Amino acid sequence: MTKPSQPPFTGRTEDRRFLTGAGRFVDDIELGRQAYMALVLSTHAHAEIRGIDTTTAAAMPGVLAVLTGADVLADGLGPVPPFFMPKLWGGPDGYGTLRPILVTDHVRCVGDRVAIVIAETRDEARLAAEAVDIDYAPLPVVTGARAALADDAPRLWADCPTGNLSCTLRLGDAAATAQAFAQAEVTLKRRLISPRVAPSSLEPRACIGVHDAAEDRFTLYTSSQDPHGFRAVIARNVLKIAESRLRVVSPDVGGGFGLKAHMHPEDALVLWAARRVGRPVKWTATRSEALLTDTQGRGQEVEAEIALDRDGTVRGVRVEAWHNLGAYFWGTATPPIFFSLQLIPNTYTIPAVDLTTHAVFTNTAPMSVYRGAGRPEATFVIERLMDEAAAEIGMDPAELRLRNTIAPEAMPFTTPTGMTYDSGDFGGMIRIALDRGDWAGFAARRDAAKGRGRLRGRSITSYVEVAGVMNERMEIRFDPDGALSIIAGTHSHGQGHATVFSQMVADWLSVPLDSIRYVQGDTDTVLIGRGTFAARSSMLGGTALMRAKDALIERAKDMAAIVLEADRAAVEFSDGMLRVTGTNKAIPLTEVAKLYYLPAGPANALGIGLSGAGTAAGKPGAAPNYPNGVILCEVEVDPETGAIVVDRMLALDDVGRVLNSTICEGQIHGGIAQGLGQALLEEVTYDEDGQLTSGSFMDYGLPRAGHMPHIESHLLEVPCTTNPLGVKGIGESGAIGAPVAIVNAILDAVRPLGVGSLDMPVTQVRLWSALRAAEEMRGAA
Amino acid sequence: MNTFDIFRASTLDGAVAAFRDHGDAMYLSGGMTLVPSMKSGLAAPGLLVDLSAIKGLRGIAREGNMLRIGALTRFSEIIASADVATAIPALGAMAAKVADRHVRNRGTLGGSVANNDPASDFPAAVLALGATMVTDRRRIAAADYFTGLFETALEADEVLAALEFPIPDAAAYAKHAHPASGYAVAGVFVARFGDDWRVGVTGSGEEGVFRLTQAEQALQQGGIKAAEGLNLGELELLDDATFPAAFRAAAIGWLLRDALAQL
Amino acid sequence: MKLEGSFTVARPASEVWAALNDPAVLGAAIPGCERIEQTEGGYDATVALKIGPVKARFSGQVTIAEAYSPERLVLTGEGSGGVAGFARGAATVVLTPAPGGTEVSYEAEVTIGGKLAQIGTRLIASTSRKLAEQFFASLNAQLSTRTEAST
Amino acid sequence: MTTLTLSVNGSTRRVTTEDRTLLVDLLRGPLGLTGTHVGCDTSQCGACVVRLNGETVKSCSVLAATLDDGAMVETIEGVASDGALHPMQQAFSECHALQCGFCTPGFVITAIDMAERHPEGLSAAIVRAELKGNLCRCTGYQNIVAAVLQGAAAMGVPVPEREVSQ
Repeated sequence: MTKPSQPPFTGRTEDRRFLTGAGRFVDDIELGRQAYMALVLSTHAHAEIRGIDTTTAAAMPGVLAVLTGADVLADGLGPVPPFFMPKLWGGPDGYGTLRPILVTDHVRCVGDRVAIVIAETRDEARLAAEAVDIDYAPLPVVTGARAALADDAPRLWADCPTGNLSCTLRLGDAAATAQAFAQAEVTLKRRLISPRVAPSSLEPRACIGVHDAAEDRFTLYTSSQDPHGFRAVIARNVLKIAESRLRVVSPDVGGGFGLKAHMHPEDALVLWAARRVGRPVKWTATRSEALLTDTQGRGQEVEAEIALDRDGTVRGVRVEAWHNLGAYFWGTATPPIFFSLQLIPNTYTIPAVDLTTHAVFTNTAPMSVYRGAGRPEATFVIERLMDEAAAEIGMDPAELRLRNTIAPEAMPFTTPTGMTYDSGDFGGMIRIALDRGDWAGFAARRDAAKGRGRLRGRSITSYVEVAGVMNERMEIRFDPDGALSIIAGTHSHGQGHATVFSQMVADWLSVPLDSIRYVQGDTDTVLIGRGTFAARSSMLGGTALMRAKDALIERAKDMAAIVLEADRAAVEFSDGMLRVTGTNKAIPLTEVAKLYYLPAGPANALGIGLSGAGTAAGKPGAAPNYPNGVILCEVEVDPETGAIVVDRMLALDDVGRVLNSTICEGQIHGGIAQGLGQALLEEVTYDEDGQLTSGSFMDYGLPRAGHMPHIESHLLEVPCTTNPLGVKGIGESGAIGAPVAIVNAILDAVRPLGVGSLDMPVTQVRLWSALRAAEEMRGAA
Repeated sequence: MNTFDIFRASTLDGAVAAFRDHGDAMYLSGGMTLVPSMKSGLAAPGLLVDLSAIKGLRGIAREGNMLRIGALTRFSEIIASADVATAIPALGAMAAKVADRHVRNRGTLGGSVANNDPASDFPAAVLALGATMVTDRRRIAAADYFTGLFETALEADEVLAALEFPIPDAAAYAKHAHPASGYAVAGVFVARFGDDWRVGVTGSGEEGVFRLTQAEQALQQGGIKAAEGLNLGELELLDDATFPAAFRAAAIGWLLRDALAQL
Repeated sequence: MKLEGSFTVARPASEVWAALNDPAVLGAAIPGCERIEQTEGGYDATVALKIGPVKARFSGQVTIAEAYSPERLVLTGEGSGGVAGFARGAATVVLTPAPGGTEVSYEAEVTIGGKLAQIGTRLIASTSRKLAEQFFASLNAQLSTRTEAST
Repeated sequence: MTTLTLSVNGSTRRVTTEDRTLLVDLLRGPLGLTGTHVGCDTSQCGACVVRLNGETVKSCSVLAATLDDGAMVETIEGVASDGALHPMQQAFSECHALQCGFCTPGFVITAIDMAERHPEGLSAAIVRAELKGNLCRCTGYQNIVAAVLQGAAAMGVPVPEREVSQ
């Protein structure tokens, strides 16, 4: 384990445009003759549509078209299936929904898209949308996953053979786990909930559809993490056209966090509308529309059990969980379902696990990936169990973790859920954290807090992440003047790829950083790409980029051998020069590049142009790098008011070889902030009728500067062995460990008062209520 | 938003006349509540009578034992005012607890009080200090002014022009803010005039702002110490999924103590 | 959302019952009622709702689902408030003879949907309770006035 | 319709607009200044913060037609001068105080205003409190707080040494 050595950070190449207001987000784009789309959304959580009357709306000022689900069918537009089902990852068959871009006769959640209005201006479109009259016949509503499995629960999908159950995923060994539980000295069981949260990128989703009648070709400008994925889904499933007839452009994107990893119906609707009205059509979500129509994250209830001996040896874990899918099996809902189980063994040598989760339809917005995607749910379960177990047997929670931690010598280590960790020093990380965070000095801080009337609690959290799904392609291309472009298959929306990848290429090729143009997010210029999510870009993008560089140099050698009149095998590349071994003959790479573009000469035989492309591949469902880390957290609680202050936060992260420590730490800070939001503030709430009651930032609270502690972040390098760069992912790390770190620290503070469980978000009211209930129990006893 | 017209009134009379003539008008002050409501479509007046250009509605002046604050005075001006700081510093401290800097640069005292939003801060001070509402046509005592949730004694076309706050010997405000919106879940304003104690509570009352008479009596009789441990369980408080009445009652208890501790 | 309450009117149950079935009385008692018309089995009504800066006009139908004169009345109804959303619900009103008159108790289950539910949460519960109270207070006042007039 | 004469980033601009037009829409539309963003509908997020007559406001809640003739509007586009970044912009870049960049214009305007209003000095605690009206979903605020302090120091505002280096 080493500390990364890094040059001083001087800013990112992409910063300037954002700092000067020159950034170009989708809503900043204005096309000629642009019209606007407004949505008509279901106000009912579950209802039959008896009729839609568009006559008033259609006659309103500025209205160009009012379109409904019947028009979708008439125009032959197809529904959208799940991006993939668990079966692709070796899971069960399940019921996957086909979601039309506008519903026809049945709404299944508030926010279901019922109709659209296209008008000259945004205001005119919205006002007309409000005038579309829909006759609903309300149906009974169910919003909770477990309630939806009751025999008498209202059913969402008549043709789903298993009621509201889409699928049940099982991992582990039930018999071995039963035996472990039978033999263990201590077993305990807890009910644990990861509530639904709203990703809430600060830029609401936005898109512009363009139809070029001359070429019969579409262009979609959209705020997307994965433009090629959007293109595939929309072209194949909805428009039923060749992918080459759809260009998807994702310009600057104001935050993704998984929300923009998969298309939403609006992305297809604006294209269809553009063809219908013969003009570009723009749609930008308002925040209340975003909270209503965006996919949401998490939403899992768990019955979790742990079996261990009094010496702290964990023998087994058993889990039954219910994941709330919402009304549709939509987009990339599969990864959270999988990872919420697969990551439960965490950094520990748990010999037996028996893990089950049920994915269930309810009358709520669809669930999909959100930063961490199942990993925070899994980590919440195992780390809550570890703390409960430590409390039960009276052992220091750090000690309990150390006793069960996978040793570095055991690498590669395969978990009972089938993940093979290649590298990591989980115990070493814990020990460093205990030292840096002054674990031993906690008692003094707790006593000092007591003097101020505060309860102080601490926690130590170990976590592991899986990163690097699917394959990726990167390209490096010299231009005729010797400058070069990186054509990236990944998609940066805050992660700083333009800086990091350009710096890597500048270093490798010894070219000036400012001679590099970074290109991404346009399916016409990027051959193929998978976009950015699941902490995949450093490993897959970085490795592919390195291979692109290697391919480019190999090709450069062909030219160098000719112009230097040397044996091809004797040509080597170093310091930006192609040199003939053992001689002083050399030519700069940029000169070789220019030769490749001359209208005559060796390029005639070698082929015009100098570029290189590279590919890197991960495996679906079993991604090949495992970032990991430890969070130490201390909180103070006011026992009278329930007010919580997160006072100390120490994050240690093994991200393999560090490409840019400042950017890595920025990712960790942001992830921890989202984790803190989940732990203390954020919860999507529906009332018993399925009405969304957290429909604006007046009710849905994101963390603000004042909520956040100062985070002390340290990066430690345990090089990854599954890729030539030795890197591991970073994007989700903070979000995985932070929620449980905060909840465990709060519980550590209040457990002496008799509060043994708290559901997220642990709001002040929730903690206050728990403290009062415990007080009454003590009074009664 | 719906289409609507804006009339920028230059006199109070002109504002009232325009309001009456139109039939579907609303007054616009800082717009921090009204404009978002109009954006959501939940308010759709045909005419906005903008009061911001009327001379004399903005400004702070100390007049003897009274502080007069124009209704169009912004929260940021209340915070910055030397007169407020010397006469009733608690009003400046309260203004500083309203939303955030950007909102305080627009939001006005009159807007907050005219709405009688159960969750806005200033009604607590108005009630506890026994302020007088000066309108375009009359003077209304605080005790007669707040008539229920979002309701005041103002007639539909009546404009709040200024508020006159008697200067207390001591005053303080403590607030529990909603973590997302920043509105008061509970807010307690205490004021002492000689031996007379007055306590106004905002954020939690079923009928909006109210005076906490139990606390006033206890303070009168036993001083600050007597306000500890009052039974507030009988209060009729707002009760919703996010903030149950029991929490609000407890919060009023500790906010009262916090406010008294500032004196 | 559940709403419930009770109060006592100093009139016999039969008079209270009659009032509860009189559109004129109802129209005067419903806060913001702009129009109420008797239909077959119920009423058609338009109600203007004002909560602070928020104004919404609801139009809808009320159906008398059960009527056991003069004891028990079950009403269901739904109204659309345009951009504000909709309201839908059922209410049971029970009249019980009590010393000095009639005890009127009500229990309602109301669903508010759409924008009001999404962004007006901090307003809805308290306002609904207030409106219910206003309705019955006004009904009570009307009955009492009648009492004075008739004596 | 209302015709307005405004001073926008120092230039006089004359525009005719509907009475329902919000200041932010006037800036982003007819005036072509798309650096000011909209992140919410209820004045919570601060992505739309500009300075109006020298004071920060949420331009999504200001009706353009209520502005006085000659009103002075300063947006992110007017912060850098002659291509040189303002010290606060520079500090945001050097401290990695922005990721996706969507909220950044509102933060930069807020930060400059904050530094100018606190000639007596700034601390991390004050900065965190004063950032209450601005939401960022990417950074966790830590680097923003550092940047505001560093930028303020570069503007001549006293800042504890320890906090700049943090």
